[in-house]
Amino acid sequence: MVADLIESVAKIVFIFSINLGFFAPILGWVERKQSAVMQDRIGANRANIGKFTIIGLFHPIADAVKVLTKEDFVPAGANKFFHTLAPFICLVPAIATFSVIPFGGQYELFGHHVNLVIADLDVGILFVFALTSLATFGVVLAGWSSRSNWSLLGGLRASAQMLSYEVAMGLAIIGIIMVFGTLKLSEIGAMQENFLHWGIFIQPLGFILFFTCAVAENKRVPFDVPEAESELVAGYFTEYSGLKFVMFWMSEFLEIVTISGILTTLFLGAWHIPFVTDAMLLSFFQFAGPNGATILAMLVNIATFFAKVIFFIWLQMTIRWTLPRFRYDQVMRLCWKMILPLSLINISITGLVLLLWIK
Amino acid sequence: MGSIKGRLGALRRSGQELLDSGEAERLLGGSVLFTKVESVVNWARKYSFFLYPFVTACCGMEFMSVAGPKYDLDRFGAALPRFSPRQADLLMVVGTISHKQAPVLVKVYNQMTEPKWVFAFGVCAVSGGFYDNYATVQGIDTLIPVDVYVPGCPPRPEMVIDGLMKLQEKVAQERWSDWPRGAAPVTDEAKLTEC
Amino acid sequence: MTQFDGKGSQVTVGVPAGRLKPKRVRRNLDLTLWEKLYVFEIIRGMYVTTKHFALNMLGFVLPPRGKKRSVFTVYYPDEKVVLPPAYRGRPVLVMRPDGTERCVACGLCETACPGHAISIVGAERENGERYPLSYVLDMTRCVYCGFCEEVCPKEAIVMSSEYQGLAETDRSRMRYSKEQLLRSEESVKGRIEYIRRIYSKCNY
Amino acid sequence: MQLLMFYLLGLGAVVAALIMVTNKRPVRAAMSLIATMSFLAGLYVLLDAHLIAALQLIVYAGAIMVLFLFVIMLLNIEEKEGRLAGSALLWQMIAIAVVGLVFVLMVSVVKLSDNVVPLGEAAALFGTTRAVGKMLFTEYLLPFEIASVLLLAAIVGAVILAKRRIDDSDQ
Repeated sequence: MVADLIESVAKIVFIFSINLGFFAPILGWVERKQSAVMQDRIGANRANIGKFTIIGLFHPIADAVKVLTKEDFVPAGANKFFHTLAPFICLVPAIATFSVIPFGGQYELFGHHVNLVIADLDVGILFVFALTSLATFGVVLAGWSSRSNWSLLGGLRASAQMLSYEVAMGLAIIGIIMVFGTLKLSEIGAMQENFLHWGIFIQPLGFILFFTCAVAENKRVPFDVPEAESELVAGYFTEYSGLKFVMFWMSEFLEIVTISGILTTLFLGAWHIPFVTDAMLLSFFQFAGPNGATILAMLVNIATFFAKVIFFIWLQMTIRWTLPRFRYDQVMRLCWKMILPLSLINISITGLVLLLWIK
Repeated sequence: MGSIKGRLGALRRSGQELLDSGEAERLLGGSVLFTKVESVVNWARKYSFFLYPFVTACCGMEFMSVAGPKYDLDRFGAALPRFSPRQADLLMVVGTISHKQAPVLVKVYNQMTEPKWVFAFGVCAVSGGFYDNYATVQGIDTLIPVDVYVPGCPPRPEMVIDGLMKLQEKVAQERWSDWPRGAAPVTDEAKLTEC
Repeated sequence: MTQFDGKGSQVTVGVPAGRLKPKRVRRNLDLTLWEKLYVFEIIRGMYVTTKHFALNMLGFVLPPRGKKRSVFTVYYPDEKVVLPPAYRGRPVLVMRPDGTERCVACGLCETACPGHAISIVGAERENGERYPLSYVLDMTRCVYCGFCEEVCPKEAIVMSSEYQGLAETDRSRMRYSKEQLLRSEESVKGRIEYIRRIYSKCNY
Repeated sequence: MQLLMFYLLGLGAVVAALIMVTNKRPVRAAMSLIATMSFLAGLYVLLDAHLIAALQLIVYAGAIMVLFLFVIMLLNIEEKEGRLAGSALLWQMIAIAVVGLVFVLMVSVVKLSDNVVPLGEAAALFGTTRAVGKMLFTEYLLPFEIASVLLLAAIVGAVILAKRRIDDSDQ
């Protein structure tokens, strides 16, 4: 009982600290610096403490402190309650979603069963969808409560886009769920121990469709029509300033991490290293004794998982700084006329293959 | 209940008065902790300008050049254009401001949240330049308080960076009592358009 | 495109003009089937940006031999670009070796200035030579057009290559007096030679 | 612990529902309805029905309520005075009483038939995706398919309603 409690508290603290303490602040820096490197620039590097600048890592700190001391603004005639509530509604699902994503396998440690996921829900992936659908409300409310035309238009665009892409996203992963026969993310992860059984090889089309939908769901470039600067000032958070504005931003960054986590779990072999099975890892670390070997294997698995997550973050950032923005009708057409039929075709083909060959 | 709300309001008003009159500055200014916090905040502010590019004319090209890879304004932490004035810190007035445009500029300035700074980019924004005529505002400092003037037609990227560093020095020496700055001194729209 | 680094040596940046090949432009705006698939074209675009990313990362970590870095950003306050003499920087007054100005307060530059930035008050020395009692250049109005230099009969006002320290936090400090404008003949020699050459060539 | 959670969630659901019914501002009412849905999802989780809880959030709170909000915002419904007053209130009360009575009847009927609470092997699987899926596609296949036909009819109807009529009188 006590061990269980310690285990879950440790897991929660770990995920929270790595998400809120590492990814959320560092991604702002990554986005700037990566854009700089891709555009042959230097990027932020002059904020210093004494003589140290450590490649611009002080800039996110400066941004954070400045934002905290910025005036908190609520427009006249706005609904103050909902205006304040909206960023929280956006942020909470972004933080909570990571709780169902397994960041490691299952281990026997000191006679205690350790499962490296905060909540190993039977409906895992559906829980993710449920929370992302709640995040829509944050956007809609932000748009509505600001009492500004730009905000309202941005909110409407965002909600329509998020609703549409949620449908397509759900259909895009049905193929992989059919193959693995479970919704539990930890089981899906465990089934990809063999390199050739990784989701990306089984469901390449599903991977592309899901990735596209996930980026669109997060409203990132090239699907950032809800916050399109050239059309809608800043979209649904036009009237937000200071900390509340940054909360929208942080939820966006955390969703990048979450999407990367889901992609890793479903398609890129979760915590497994290619061609290395769990038994091989354990036998490799045999010198450290049974418990030591387990701990080392666990650490290697966690590191592998986060390396893959970081790869996907990098990929999303590259997409963000490569592609131009779609027009709004193109976004909708892509969803309903391309991704939806393609995912239906994917489902039927997967079903046929499962029925005729694998059975 | 009403009385509590009224009392809270009175308390807030008196606090505001204390801040406005500079009394709080006198009371707290001497304390070491306060100045430390102030300097930390100023340090953060000077390396984190979110720009609002109010680009109206040819200087915009030079603005792009200074924001582009060769001179890279991002090195100073000032490369994040926010097109919503609520989120911007630094209003970059880039180009000629005609009298027709003056109310828009003032409105954008008033919409910005505190703390806010203004950067006059190029001679047209600084003084009207050689548009010494009835249609052009003779320097945006007739409308809104300006922090840094960068001359040039258009200014070289180095001049802009010079100006930004001047602004950073200025921000580093600011006190709490400098804020809030409030609305622009000229708010009467009829007055803005007639002259 | 050439660029001058801080030490005055010349570094070539970008593709030399001879090696540039004109790109064939497809006028047909309809997408081909390949482009309609999006995915492959997106991958092609990502390849370009990733190439830049990878090469620049390599340039940061392992700079190529003989070069400082592959990124051509100018670290401005630490590193300055040396400008060619054709560049028109801040106008300066040329000083004779004896410390007096060449200017004879004829007022031609004042007339030619499109921004009315120059205002001169002339006076006469004992030997009958005219000189500007005050020569005020309003830098808030100067547009660096070079008309003053062009019109000056005495080569007394030239466009220097100075561009630093012109930004001010106070507009009143941007009215430059004669003392602030005076520069020795030596420091603007390049520019004077240049204007002689170019103006004679262009038959002014 | 579970009991406490149940009371908290139940209280939240009831309060949110009351706010939803009594509030005259449409957006607030819609938001309280969303809160009610979320509390209900929590109650489902307490009952070990994770699938139902997730579906409740996705379908009701996520999709349908966003559409509600959409309509409210697009139409920009004004905050009007209550339309029901006087004798209408009586009818409301009567309606509530009748519905409540029917509900109580239903519950007692279901309670009397013993087989609602799963026993033995079924209890371990209760609420899992597998169990629900199996039930849906074996025992309740016909209602499931009929429901899908109903949805199809609704979709066709929506398309027909939304489609622009192209006839001579339109030009």
